[in-house]
Amino acid sequence: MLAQQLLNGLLLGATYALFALGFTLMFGVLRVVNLTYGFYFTAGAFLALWLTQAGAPLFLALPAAAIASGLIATLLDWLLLTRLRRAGADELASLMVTLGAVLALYAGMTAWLGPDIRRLPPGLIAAGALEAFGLRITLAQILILAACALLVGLLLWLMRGTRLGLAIRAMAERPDTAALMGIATARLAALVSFVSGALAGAGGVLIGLNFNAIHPYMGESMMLRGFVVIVVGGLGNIFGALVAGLLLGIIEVLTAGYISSGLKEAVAFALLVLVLWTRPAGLFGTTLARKA
Amino acid sequence: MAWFDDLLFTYQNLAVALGVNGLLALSMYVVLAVGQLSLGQAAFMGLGAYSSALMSLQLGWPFWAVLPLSCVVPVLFALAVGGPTLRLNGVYLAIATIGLGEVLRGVYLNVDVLGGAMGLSGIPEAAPLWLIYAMLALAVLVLWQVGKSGIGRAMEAMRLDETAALSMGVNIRRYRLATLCASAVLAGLAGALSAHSTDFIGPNDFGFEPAVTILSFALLGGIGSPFAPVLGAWLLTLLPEVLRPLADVRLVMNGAVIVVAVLFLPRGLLAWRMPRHVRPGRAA
Amino acid sequence: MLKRRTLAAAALAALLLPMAASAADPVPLGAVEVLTGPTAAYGTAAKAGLDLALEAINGKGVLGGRKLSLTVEDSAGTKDGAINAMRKLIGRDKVVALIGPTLSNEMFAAGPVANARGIPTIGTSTTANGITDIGPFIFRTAMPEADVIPVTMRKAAARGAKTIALMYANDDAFSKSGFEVMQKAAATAGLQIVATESFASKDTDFSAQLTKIKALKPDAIGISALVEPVSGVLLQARQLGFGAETQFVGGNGSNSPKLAAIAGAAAEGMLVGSPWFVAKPDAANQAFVAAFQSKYGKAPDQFAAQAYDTLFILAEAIDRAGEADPAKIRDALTKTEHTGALGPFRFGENRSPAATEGVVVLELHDGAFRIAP
Amino acid sequence: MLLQTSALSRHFAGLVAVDRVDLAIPQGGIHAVIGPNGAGKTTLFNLISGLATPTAGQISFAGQDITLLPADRRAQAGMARTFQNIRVFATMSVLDNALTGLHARLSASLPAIIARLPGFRRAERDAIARAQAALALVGLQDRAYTQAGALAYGDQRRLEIARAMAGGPRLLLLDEPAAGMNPAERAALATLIRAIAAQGTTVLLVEHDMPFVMGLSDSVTVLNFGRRIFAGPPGAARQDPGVIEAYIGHKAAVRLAGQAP
Repeated sequence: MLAQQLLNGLLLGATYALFALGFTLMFGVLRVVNLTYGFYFTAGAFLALWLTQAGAPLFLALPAAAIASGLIATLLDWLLLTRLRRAGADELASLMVTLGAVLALYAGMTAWLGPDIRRLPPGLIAAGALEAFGLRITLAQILILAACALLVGLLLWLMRGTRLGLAIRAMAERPDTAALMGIATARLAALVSFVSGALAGAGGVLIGLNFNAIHPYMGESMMLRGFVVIVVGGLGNIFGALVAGLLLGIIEVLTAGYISSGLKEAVAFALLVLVLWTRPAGLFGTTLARKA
Repeated sequence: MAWFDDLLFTYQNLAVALGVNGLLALSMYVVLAVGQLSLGQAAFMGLGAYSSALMSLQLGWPFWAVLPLSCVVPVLFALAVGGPTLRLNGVYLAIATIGLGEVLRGVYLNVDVLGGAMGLSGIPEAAPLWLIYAMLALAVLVLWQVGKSGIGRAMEAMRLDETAALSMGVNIRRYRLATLCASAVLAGLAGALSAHSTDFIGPNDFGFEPAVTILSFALLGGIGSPFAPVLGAWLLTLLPEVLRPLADVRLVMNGAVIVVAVLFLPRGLLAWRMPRHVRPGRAA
Repeated sequence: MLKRRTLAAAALAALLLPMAASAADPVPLGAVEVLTGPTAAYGTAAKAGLDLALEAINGKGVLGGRKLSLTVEDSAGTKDGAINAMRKLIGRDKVVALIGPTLSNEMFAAGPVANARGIPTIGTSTTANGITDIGPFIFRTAMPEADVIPVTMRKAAARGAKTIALMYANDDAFSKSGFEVMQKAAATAGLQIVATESFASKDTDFSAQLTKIKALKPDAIGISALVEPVSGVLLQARQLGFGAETQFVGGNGSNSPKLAAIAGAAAEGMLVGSPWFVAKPDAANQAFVAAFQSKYGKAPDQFAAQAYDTLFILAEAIDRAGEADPAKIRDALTKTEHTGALGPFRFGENRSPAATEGVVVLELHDGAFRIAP
Repeated sequence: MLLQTSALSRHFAGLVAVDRVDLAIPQGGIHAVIGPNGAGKTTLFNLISGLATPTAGQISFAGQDITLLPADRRAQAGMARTFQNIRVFATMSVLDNALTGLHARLSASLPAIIARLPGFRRAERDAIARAQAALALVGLQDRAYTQAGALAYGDQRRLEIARAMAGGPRLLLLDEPAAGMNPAERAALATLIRAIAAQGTTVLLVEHDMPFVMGLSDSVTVLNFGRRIFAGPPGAARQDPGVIEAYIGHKAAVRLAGQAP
């Protein structure tokens, strides 16, 4: 049973990590607590839903939904945050704008589409499960694990192995200096928004596929865990988000499995607080505080 | 004057909510005023609400005794967790305080005497409206007086530049802990007053979403003076009621109003900053 | 200046003063439902049922031709929202009776307001224990889980189940209360409870709890929660390899067409107790289902059916009371008998449904509920 | 000695920013720490004012060991400082800025503040008078109600000095006070610093501009790569071969690297 529980934890953790990848990128690089992030997750799931209902196969619907979510993210970032960024407003103002926006977006979506839960067309992905050594895993779950690994690898390569990644990291470290060095920060911000939004959209499709429930507030319900993952993993740290996501998933599952399912959240959050008490910048974060 | 009674009846809960949310906004304001993004206000409120409800329901104590004690419990909690928590900054502090709130929510859900998911009901409606507003007025007055003193200057200095404030002799850690305790008092008070005017409290009244709502009160209003967060709280409390005729798009408009307000007034609706001293030769 | 002030005063008065009720005025009724936010699905279903009933009733009117005017206010699923909506309906719209609120949590918060004001209030979907204990003006047409679940549990036992594991959402009053009922009912029906697991309403992952339960190999699993998490549990149970040999048993939350819509084949074979089901063959129900289908283009669910009947019950009580007076309507409600989509109905001693013989045990079969064989 | 450090060191991951520095500043006068960029001057200042903790060594101030004292307590003990990169409280008024400099001297109780008791009023009146005197010292008395962030660059620097002076410190630490100033402003600043010293406050300043320091200071300490390479009167520093090499060598190295100094 322990092996199956660890696998359960790994799968749950992979969904957390998948959700958090774009979030940590957006947060770490653009330095904005962008609460609209959860909406791109919802948007991706709905776009894939419509595409597959129109007959598109999953391997087309997934990237299309991701790209469209990325475009929505870029557009919203431009609409909501360029003005504040230019005015040099503090991060609390952007937090507030995105909070208002996300309230309006979810409510608008519910008013337009109704609050009902929808599901992707049956047969989109083989329903069977692999069984080996007494462990069971479904195709959707394998897809999530694979996508998670692939996206983490891709992002790490992008950030560490390309000139673009260098520019992004420069901007994350010192936005003003990066601008002086001739990096077009506005265009870079748009690009980071796009990548984050696309990651959120892809996450929405895959997680929607796994839990088979697509509804306007699905992104909202991931936000709290998303916060925990990106903070424990260290803001902007892709690898940290992966590890923190997996850890959170495994801790939740093991608490539910071996202590008490009613305490699963309390235990997970108590551990979060303990991590921050002992490592104030998360497990993999370096403190950004600079003095005099 | 039947119509007046009806008016009171119709808006009684709204009137309570305006007062309580005003106190909550001030509870957020005192920590934001020293530059701390501490989001434990909903948790403090929950502690005040639950402890006061238990004192009323289980021990049968009178409300005048319950009210001050309900502020003590959140303060004790603040003192217990403050040390390690207040070393954190920015979003790390925010998420740690949210985490503590979720731990408390887990306690409410799992401890039988706290009612679990059923919450606590039948709490006596012992908090009169005038008391709520008297408390709010008192809180604004105290924060105004303190704001225009050396303490207010030190708080503002901390918010603007902690290093410089430290070099002026401001004991940052003491101020952080003291403001957290002040925040706990105000939120605990709000919790007790709210519990004793709505009959019922449940664990989900004090989770992540209320925490974000309380933050938005202060951010929308601004933090230049204690009037600003109260204004923000009042606007955000009234807005959904004013927009009621819009039916299913009212929450859309609610969000849109916030976006527009912040885009054009990024420093809050009331951006005016109070002076930090009493002008000589003038009355207080 | 003076003139303008007088005008303003007049406008204010018009807004606030109850107009002298004349015989031709419609009878003001109010309903508080969740119409926005994450739980809006329940409230919108109830509102659809109410609107349908309103059209039918206003065809001939009450009290000799007066129409009903029904104001439906949104509670947004929040405690404060429900209280504000209820106070607005009572204080400003001067309603003589109320329907709702949708959720048990909301009723616990808002019910005392109406009760203290002496406005009869009928919950149509509030199944938690203790709802009518709020006070003498609080009624419900929702069949409390305490009446429904024992029937379902007996059915499960009759099908040969000996052991059962229970799962419930521990952060919501309705689910928690349903779970407590399940605990008792399972024991009464002779089922041995081998495990008790909880989760949060918004959870999407239940694998840890299910893996634990699977190792214990219970004959049945009882789930008390709203339909979204129940569907999630079922879907994940199938992923983890639970087959047809495990009998799933649901509470009132599972009694929704959405169960099949979300969980699909994973929900096959689930047992649900219900005071109503869509294919109930009697004429009153068939007429309701047909009317609903033609107005909204989809099949009604239980929440719509209960709301639909409730407005009829209220209309009959108003007729019986003889005038649109809250206290008289309250007394009339206790005596009203009505046969509608739910079958024959009257309130019992504690203002909850009197009879439980209407309860049927349904089984999800080929994507639709049928009477469990 | 008013301020004394012995074998004071500060290491950052692999880098020794301050290396066993001994410093002895007597009561009174103007004293300077100079050295090329990156010599560890600002780190030394942070160690003295308590913003950084030493890896090894001791600091004593007015005969008291303050090595482990936090920065706010050092301020209360009579140490005040300014910053290399200006740190006025931009959205507060000029007067409120100066008043924060008096923080350590005010100790009204909360009830006295809330009830506006006479003791509190007297203390505040007194504080405002002192703050205004400090503003007058730097020539900002007419700008008391201006927002500090709206002041010109040079005025902000002077406001920082006024804020530091408001509390009447025994030791004033100035971190590159002349940075970014034109010759006329420098001359005015030198006059101001002399006036402060004449009032009895000991001044310790960090500069990398040699000429400015040479005409002003009673003693200089020269740092290079975190080490003290000279301590003595300014005249002697100019002749010291080690100092010359540090400066020339540094400039040569900079020129070779093709960067502006």
